[in-house]
This record gives sequence, structure tokens and C-alpha cells, in this order.
Amino acid sequence: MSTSFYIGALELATGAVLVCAVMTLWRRQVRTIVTMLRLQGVALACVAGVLAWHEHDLGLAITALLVLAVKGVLVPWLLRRVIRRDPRSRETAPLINVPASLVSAAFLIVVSYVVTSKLTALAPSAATRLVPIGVATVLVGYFMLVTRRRAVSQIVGLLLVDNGIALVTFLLTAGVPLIVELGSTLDVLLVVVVLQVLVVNTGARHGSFDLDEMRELHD
Amino acid sequence: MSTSRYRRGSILRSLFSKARTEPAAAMPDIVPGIGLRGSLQLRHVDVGSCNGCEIEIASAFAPTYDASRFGARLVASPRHADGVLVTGVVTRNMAGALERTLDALPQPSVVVACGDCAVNGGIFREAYGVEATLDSFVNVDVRIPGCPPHPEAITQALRSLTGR
Amino acid sequence: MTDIGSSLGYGFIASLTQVVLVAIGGPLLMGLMAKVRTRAEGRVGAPIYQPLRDLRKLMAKEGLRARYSSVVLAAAPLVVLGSTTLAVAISPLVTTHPLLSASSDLFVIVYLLLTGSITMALAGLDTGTAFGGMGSSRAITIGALAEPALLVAVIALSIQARTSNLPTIVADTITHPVWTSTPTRLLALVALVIVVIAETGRLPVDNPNTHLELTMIHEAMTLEYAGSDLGLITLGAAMRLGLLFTLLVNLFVPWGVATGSSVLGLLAAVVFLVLKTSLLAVVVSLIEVHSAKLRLFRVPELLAGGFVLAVLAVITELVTR
Amino acid sequence: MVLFMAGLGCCVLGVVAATVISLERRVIVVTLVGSVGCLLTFTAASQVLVSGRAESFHSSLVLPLAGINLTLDPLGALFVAMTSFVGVATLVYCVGYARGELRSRSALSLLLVFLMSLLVVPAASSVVTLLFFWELMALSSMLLIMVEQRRRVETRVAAQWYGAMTQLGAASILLGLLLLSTKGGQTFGDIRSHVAALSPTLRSFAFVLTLIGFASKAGAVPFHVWLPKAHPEAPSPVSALMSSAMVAMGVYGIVRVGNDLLGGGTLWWWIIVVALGVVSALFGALHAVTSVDLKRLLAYSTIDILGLVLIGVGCSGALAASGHPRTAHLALIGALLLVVSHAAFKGCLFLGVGAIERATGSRSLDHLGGLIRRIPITTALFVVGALSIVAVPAFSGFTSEWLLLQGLLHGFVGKSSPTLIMLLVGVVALALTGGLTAVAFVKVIGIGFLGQARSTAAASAHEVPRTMQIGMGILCIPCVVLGVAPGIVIPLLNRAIQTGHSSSVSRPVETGIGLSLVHLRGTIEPMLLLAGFVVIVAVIAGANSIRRRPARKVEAWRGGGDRPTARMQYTATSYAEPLQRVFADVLRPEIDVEVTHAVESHYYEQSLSYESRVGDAIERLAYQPAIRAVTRVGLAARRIQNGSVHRYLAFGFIALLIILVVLA
Repeated sequence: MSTSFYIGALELATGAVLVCAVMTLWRRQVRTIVTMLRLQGVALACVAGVLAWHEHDLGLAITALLVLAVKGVLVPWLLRRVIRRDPRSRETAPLINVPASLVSAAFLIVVSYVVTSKLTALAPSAATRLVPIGVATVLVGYFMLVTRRRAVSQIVGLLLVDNGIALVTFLLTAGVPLIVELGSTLDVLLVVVVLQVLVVNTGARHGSFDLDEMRELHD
Repeated sequence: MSTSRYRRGSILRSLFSKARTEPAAAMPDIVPGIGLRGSLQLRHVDVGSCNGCEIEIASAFAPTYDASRFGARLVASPRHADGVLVTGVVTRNMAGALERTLDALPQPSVVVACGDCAVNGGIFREAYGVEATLDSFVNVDVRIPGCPPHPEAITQALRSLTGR
Repeated sequence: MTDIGSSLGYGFIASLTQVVLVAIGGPLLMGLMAKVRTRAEGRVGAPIYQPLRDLRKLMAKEGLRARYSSVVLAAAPLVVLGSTTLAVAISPLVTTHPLLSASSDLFVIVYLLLTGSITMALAGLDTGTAFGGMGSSRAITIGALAEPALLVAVIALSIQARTSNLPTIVADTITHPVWTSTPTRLLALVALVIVVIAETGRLPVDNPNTHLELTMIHEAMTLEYAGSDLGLITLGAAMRLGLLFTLLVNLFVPWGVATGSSVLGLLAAVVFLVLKTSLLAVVVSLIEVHSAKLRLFRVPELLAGGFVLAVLAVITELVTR
Repeated sequence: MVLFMAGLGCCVLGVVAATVISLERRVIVVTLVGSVGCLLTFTAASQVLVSGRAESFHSSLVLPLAGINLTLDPLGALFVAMTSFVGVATLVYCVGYARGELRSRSALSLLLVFLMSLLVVPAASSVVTLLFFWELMALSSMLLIMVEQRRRVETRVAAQWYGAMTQLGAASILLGLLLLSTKGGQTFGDIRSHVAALSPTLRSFAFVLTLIGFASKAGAVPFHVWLPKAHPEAPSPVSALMSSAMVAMGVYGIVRVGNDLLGGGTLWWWIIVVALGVVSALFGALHAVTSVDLKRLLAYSTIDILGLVLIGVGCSGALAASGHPRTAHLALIGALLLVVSHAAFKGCLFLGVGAIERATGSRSLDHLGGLIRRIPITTALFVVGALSIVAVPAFSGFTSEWLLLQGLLHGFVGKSSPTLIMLLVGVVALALTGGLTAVAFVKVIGIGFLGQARSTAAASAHEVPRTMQIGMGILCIPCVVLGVAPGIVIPLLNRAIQTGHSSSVSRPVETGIGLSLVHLRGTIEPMLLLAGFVVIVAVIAGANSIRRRPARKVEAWRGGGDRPTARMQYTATSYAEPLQRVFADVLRPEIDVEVTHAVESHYYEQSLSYESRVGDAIERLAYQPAIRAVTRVGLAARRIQNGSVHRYLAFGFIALLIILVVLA
């Protein structure tokens, strides 16, 4: 497999991950957002796959398949079920309006580029040069966690952060040991399931997924 | 999700399927003196109609009759139009508006009277608040009788102007 | 480019070809998009060459001048059509050596189009009617918000190609086919598609065939025009559409554009261009069929998205260099 | 140099003439003498620019202690030439414009003093000379703002703000330059030779201090608050001089100190400059879009354009610091060309607003309209300026912004990420302001000059005196010439940027029929573009006139309703409302809607009043609290002195004792 093709494919897949992250901020329909999340999972799996192919690393290949199965298929499916349970979480209710959050996303991306430029300079390679994109994904995910109201979008934000971290680890270490990746992925899965149960039950009891309204549950 | 996928498929299919429209009727005789050659924009003016004609006009441009395939179109401004499509009998309140609309037409222009009210006053001719019949304002080029006229008649009349 | 005289002659022929092509092709593109829409709605619809018929008729009709209107109203159609035509003549649509190809700079093209929109906005205000002002205000607002996305996307392309000269960018892209699949290009492509949809007043930003003044943007500025003036403006709008679509296609799928200086290559390029552009038109109008018009104050969200994608394009270029 | 001194002499002569000559011939004589002086300085400056050889002059007589040192080097000469060009136009304009207070002895002499100090500042080559004439410039302009203070009280407020800001700025410049001249010698030559010996921290201190002063003169946010107050209140010729020449002196100062005296400097200096530029560009552009008062709008657009210039200067400095001299000079040339063309079009626009005020008695867009039919010549000249600032191709604004963009664009080849980020931010700011500036000036032309008159005054406007039109016309010439044939000035700019960069740089821009970058791929030929446009329009018009019928005059169409009235038009406020709503988070407009319902039913409205004000957020949030604090301190201080002589003597006595104790 020629290096130029390898680099091109890697850049495309990585770029796709970040674009999906931005899209989740841009679109209002939660259904579309979940679709974006699925695409991001697929892109992440592609990154792992390309790296695996380039490094001839079987463990990484298995990880890629795992990522595809969990983040590309399973998690989105679970999220869809949450949405289907509750018609009112069809639209995200952003605390910061969409243009503002998009502009701040751009700002976050610039920031991530600045902070990681030193780090990438240490070991410049095709993969490490793309680390800023992974960091940017993490930051965008955090931003979503902070500024979105509905519980579902909170889950999405969390998953964005997780994907970003996974991307960074792939790019920096060209694949963590299989068992670690396995653990982290299943961990995320667990979190999603728990959150889903929580969301659905609170929804059933209080007929609301709005975290602001959940604040009243503390006593 | 599934429903939307179905819609998308149907649209793509419709692009290549043959259109579901009535076969075009025989060419009517073209109104002499107006060479619009397959392009006719009309500004619709309702000077006091019961909205029966409006419904029929709407269906004349709807998929079933689809007058637009003969080059006819309704437009927003008389400046863009080749004529007015008048419905209803001329009431006092709309007389001024009608005159201004006619003045705003670039020449050459046509006047189409759609429905009995516009053609000869119809059942409202003697009614209170009616200024006059359309003929006393302007000489009408095309008359579409009927209360309301059948979409086919409207389409026929438009084709007599576009000549397609 | 052996001998100046011949190259000049070739450039002239090429530019003339481009102008004629776009002047006829622009209206046909509009007809094609309308056709796709009507077929999708289950109608036959007007023939694809209907816009040309309308133009022929409009040119024969008299123009009207509103009271209180000034020279601006009369001159606007000429300026709009003229600036668009100049942009068409110098930009690399069928060949990379049109007339003035040295100064067919991306920023020149962008600002020529901006000049056209500014003139249109002034014409809308000239008659002193409420509708004209409304259309002008909305159009200029959307233009002002689309401008940054457009410029930044353009700059992303220029950074990649190390120049902002359009023919050079197209020629280099043909020699470096890898560029077309870099994330920079793809992000810039998405951003530019959004901008082009906004600039040409298509759905979901503006509804080109609305009859209700209150929902109009571009149409509201032309409400005062009649006859041949309206014809010029409609032709200008159609050519703008054609130019933007063809540029979009050539920047991202440049193959088929004539790089040599043979007339035969020119003809082949014309055929290629027609095919590529009509394909794009069909795709765009399918998108249109699927989308409802946005509220005026949701449009900034769309354009902000385009802007961020453009910034992303620049940053990925910086990262992946 | 003789010519230059002679020109200054003419200005002094003008001051004398203003005080002695009787009223009826005063204006004409003074303006005549002044313009002769400006022409002389212009020729002197252009000689220097063409030859590239600096000329200097020293006299210990004029100023006590230090004497004055003047050196006319290409960089200074560029600004001198610019100022004298604007000066001529302004003085010619004054012949027709001057009325009432402006014809008084004091006003006319002050005008010439202001002009002279503007001419000397860029030529000053020693700290004392620079500061002296800088102060002279500040004071004379401050007094000129107050010329109409008898009629309009708000001029006093504006003058207060302006005075405070400019004095603070001058103080920080003084400090900075003093720091530089600590190593002996206060002439610029000495500073250049000694600057290497200074410690980096000291140099940075000096740069930041001078930067604050010069940036506040250049109207950079957050030091801009004086500008939108002072420019509107001054008489139009003065605001034209202030906005086109005096504001540029800020840029001159930054370039002189940063590039020349300190010879480049480090990256982070220029990062500050770019940051200032970006903020001012966006802030100015947004406020220009929403303002209704014409002069206020122009003032904010000055902040906008100067912000772009600062972006150019800063990026050029950063590129030079990170080792890309060619692109650095490209950006700098773009910035300087933008300064020059800004002087032309902004001067033209301010004079134009003066003409509008003379013709209609109003400055508010919401009272204007339809002027194109009443005052066609003024309108045409104003439109030339507007097209130039909107950067329509083949006008000066476009050429300069193109050069600036090319400089930033080709800077991206570098690798140092801070520079790249700055370039990115600068480019984004340029892109954002481009569209907003277009909106602002489409609004001005469309609302102000087109449509129907919104007031009887506008409906009965009369064309202004010929001399005022000539004054505007003179400034329109560079707007067009720099746009169509920029090749004329580029060599001069090439020379101007040589100063400071000890290593003589290769010219970054070639000039043929158009401009083309050296060793970089980028060309424009505005002349050919213009020719092509003219040909195309001619062809279209010809083809169109063959078949067209004569156009008929009719009523404007408004949906069948009767004749449109002026009240139905869009106003400046409503025109910008969508953008104001989009950027509401930044602009913080204060909107109050007041509805009085009919007595019969709550559902009918008797009257509805809508008011929306866009104040200066920075002034409200940053300056007002500071002012309040200062006032409190002042009140506290008042308690100490109650007017009793004994207490004052006691103060003196205590002070004496303390001194003795300290000395002992």
C-alpha cells in the first residue's frame, strides 16, 4: 500500500471525525446528530483500520472491528431507542445559539492546533501531525456537554469526547493494547446503557429529559 | 427514517417514470395579434370573486392539468407579466387597484377574463357595491365563461395565448 | 504559449466561447433545475428551454421607469450583467488560458460578483418602495454573511495551491489529482456549496418562484423591472448561477478543462463542462426538492456552518502540511 | 528640504494672515497661502520619494534647549505627501464651506497650525521635535473641535473626551521615547545607533508604551472612544483632516518606532498589534453598519479600516520576525497603500457629508433621501469615495486590500504556528469586515441618496458651491488613479518601506500595466479589467438598444395600492435591523417598544413607538466605571482644601519639615 494513499486515507478519515463533531453542533435534530455520531464511529474505525493495515498489526485490526461494532452500530441504535421513547427530545435546546457555538467551535479548533503544535513537533509523522484534530474533537465534545440541555445531547457529548480520546491514542501510539481498548469501549457502552436507563426512567416519572428540570430532583 | 427513505426513492423514480398527466387536448385557435410564442406570464387580479375561480385556476396549474408545460405562469408583479388574469366582478374597492395594475403592465399586454363574473358580471351584475363590468374598464382579449370555469377551459384559453 | 499574438487570439476565442456558453447555458440550467423539480412533483412542467423563450419575449417588450427612480435603476441591469459577463470571460471554465487569465484572481471574481449584488441592492432601494427596500436589506444581509465563508474557503484553496490565480489553481489541480481528495478541498467544497446556494438565491435560503412579496429576497428587488431591463437582470442572474456552478465543478473536478491551446480541445472541454455542470444542477435541485425554505433568521446558522467549515479547511491545510 | 521649509513658512504666513486680514478677504487669502504651502511640501516630499535620498534640517533657534531636527526620509515623505494632498483639497473646500465661526481669526489660524503640525510630525527626527509637534497637533485639533461650541454644547463633551484620551496617549509616547533615549542622544539617529545596547525588556517596555499612544491616535479599540465623538462634532474639513491624516499618524508612529527605531523587534509585539487590529476592524465594521448619523458611521468605518491596516502592519512585523522578509514587505506595502487610499476616500466622504449637511442641514440618514436628483454632482463624488471603500475592483480600496490579502496569503508558507494563527485570524477579520463595509455603504447611498426625500429639507436641497465640489473632486482623483494604475505609487511605497530595514530589501511587487508579485504567483491588471468591463457594457447596451422600445414613466408598483409615500420606505435603522439582530450579542442594542391601546378595546392600538439605540459597549463597560472612580477621588481631594490660607501654609510647612527630615 503506497504511502501517499495511506496518508491521504488517514487524513480523510481523521478529518471526517472532526467534521462529524462540528456537525453535531450545527444540526438541531437529535436524529441527525445520532446519524453524525454513527458516521463518526465508522470514520474512527476507518482510522484504526488504515493504521492497522499500514502497521500490519492484528490487534489494531480487531480493535477497528470492535470500534465499528460498538460505536458504529450498537451505541447509535441504543440512542435511537432513547429518542423513540421520548418525542420531546427530537430537537436539541442549546444554551448558546447555534452560530455562536459554531464560532466558538472554530476557536476551540484553533486552540487545539496551538497547544498541540509543540507536541507534534517532537515526533513528526503522518499520524502525529493529525493529533490536533483529535484534540479538537475532544474539546468540541466537551463544549457540547457544557452547552446542550437535553440528556440525550449530553450522552452525545460524552461519546464525542470518548471518540476524540480514542482518535488521539490511535494517532499517537498507533494502537493501544487490545485489552485496554476493549475495556474502554465496553466502559463507554456501560455508561450509555446506564444513562439510557436513567433517562428513560426519569422520563417515565417526570416526563422530562431537561437537565435543568432534573435539578429539582436533588431532594 | 423509513418513511423518508421511501419518499426519496419515489422522487428518484418519478424523475424517470412517464408523467401522470392528462393527454393534451387539441390545439385551439390562437388569439391573433399577440405573439407571445410559448411564454406567457400573468398577474392574477381578484377584483371581487367568490374564490370559486381561484380554486379552479389553482387546479389548472396543479399536476392534473399542469398549464405550466405550455409556458404559462402566474407572476408576482404586473411589471413581469404579459397580462392580467381577472376574476370576479369589478367592485368599488378594487376598481382603483385594477386600473393601477393595468397601468403597470408593460406593452404589449393581454386581458383575460376568467369566469362569468369577469366576463359579463354573472350573478352579481346588479349587486350593491359593484362598480361596473370588466368591459367598461378595458377591452378583454380572452373570455373564459363558466361559473366556475373548468380547469380544462382555463388551460385551453392559456394555450390559445401561448400558442403551444 | 509560444507566440503572444496566437495566444491572444486563442484567449479571445476561448473567452467568447465561455460567455456564449454561459449566456445560453445559464438559463438552460435554470430550466433543467425547474424540470427536475416539476418531475419530482409528478408534473411534466415547462420544457428545459422555457427560460430562453421567456428572455426572447422580455427583450421585445417595453421597459418601465418608476417615478422617483434615478439613473441607478436604469443602469443597474447593465452593470449587473456586465460584471457577471466579465467574470465569466476571464475565469477558467473551458480553458486555463482565457483572456486576462493573468488577472483572473479569485478575489477579483469574488469582488466582481459582490459588485453585482451591491448594484442590485441599490436598484432595489432606488424606487423608494417598501418591497424593494425589504428585498435589498435581506439580500445584502445574506450577502454580507456569505462573504466571509466564501473568502475563507477561497483562501483555503489558495493556500493549498500557493496562489490565488484561478487558472493556475485549476491547472495545478489537474497535475496533482491528489489535491481533490484532501480534507481541505472537501471541506472547502461543502462550504462553497452552501455559499453558492445562498448567492444564487436557491432553496433553502430563498425561494426563486415565490409569489408572496413578504417571502421574497432576490425577487423583491426586481419587482420594479419590466421588459428588456428585466430580461437583462434575469440573464445576469442566470449567468451568475452558471458561473458559480461551473467554477465549483472546475475547482473540484477539473478534468476536461483544456490546458493546451488547440480549438479541438476547447470543443471537448465544452462537452465535458456541460455534462459535469448539468449533473451538479440535478443534484442541487434534488436537494432543493427535499428542503423547505429556512426562516430568515435561521439562514445565519446555515452560513455560520459554512464559515466554520471553511475555517476548518484552512486549519486542516495548516495541520496536514 | 528648502521647499519643505518654504511650505511650512507658507503655513506660518497663513496663520499671520488669518489674524490680520479683514473678514471679507480672509478665507480666500488664508486658504490660498495654505494651499501654496501644501503644494510646496508635496513637491518636496515627492522629490524625496522619487530619489529615495533623505534630506535633513537642524536648527537650535526654533525650540529652546533641544532645537528642532527634521529629516525627510521616504517613510516620512510618504505621509507628508499624503497629508499635503489632503490639505490642499481641504483648504479648497474651505473656501466654499467656511461660514460663521469657521471664518473667525482663531478658527482659521488654528486650522493652519493643525495642518502645519500634521506636516511636521512625520518629518520630525528627534524625540523633542516629535513630541512638541504631536502636542501642537493634539491641542489645535481639540480647539478646532470646539469651534461651534457656542451653538452646540455636545462639542464640549467631545472635546473633553478627545483631550483626555490624546493627552494620556501623548504621555505614554513620551515615556516610551524617553526610555529609548536613555542611552544618550535624543535624535532618532542616536537612538538607532544605541538601541542595540538597550536591554530587551526595556525595548519591549518602550514599544508597548509608544504602541498604546499611537494606537489610541489610530483609533484602535479599546482606545477608540474619543473618535466617534470627536469626528462628528468637528467642522467637516477638520474631521476630514483628522480622519485621513491625523489618524494615519498613529500608524506612522508604530511603523517608525517598531520597524525603524527598534528595527523589527520580537514576535509578541506584533501579535499585540494584530490583536488590536482584529478587534478594531470587527468592532468598527459592526458599528458602522448600525449607525444612522453619517459622520458617526464614517468615524466607525475609520476604526474599521485602520484596524485592517494594523493587521497588515502587525502581520508584516511578525513575518519579518519569523524570517520571511519578502511576504513581510508585501503585507507592509498593502497596509501603507491602504493608509494612503483611506486618506483619499475617507477625506472625500467626510467632505461629502459636510456638503450634505450644508445642502440639507441634517446628518441623520433617516432625514435624507432622494438627494441624487437634487445634488447630482456631490452625489457622484460621494459615490466614488463609497465605491472605493467598498473595494469595488478598479478603485483604490480594492487594489490595497488585494495586496494586503496577497501578503497574508503567501505568508502561510511559514511554519511557526503563532504567525500562522495570526495570519489566519487576520484573514478571517478581513473577510468578515469586507461584507459588513459593503452593507454600511450600500445603506448610506441607498437610504441617503436614492428613493424619496424623508424630510422637507432634503426635498429642497440645493447644490453646494463649486469650490466644495472641487475639493471633493481632488480627493476622488487618487481613489480612481490608485485603483486603475497603482503602478504609479508602488515604486514609491517600495522606497518608503526600505527605511528601517537596514538590509536593503528586494522589491516585493513588480509594476507593469498592473501589479505582479515577485517570485510569487499573483497578478492583477485593473486597467485591462476596467477596459474589458467598459467594452462588455457597451456591447450589451448597443445590442439592447437595437430592439428596445423607449421606457415609459409610471408610478412605482406597490401591490395595487395608491401612490407610495416617503414614510413607507425602509429607513437606515430598519435596513440594518437584520444584521443588528444577528450580531445582537456583540452590539447589545437597547430597544424599547411602547404601545398605547385604544380606549374602546385592548386589541386596537392607538400608537406604537419603537426605538433602538446601539451604544458603544466598550465605553459603557470599561470607561464609565473608571470615570466614576476618578470623580470620587476628586471629590475626596476637595475635602482637604477648604480655602483657608492657614491650612495651605500648614501644608507647606509640613512638607518642608518632611523634606528636611528626609534629607537629614
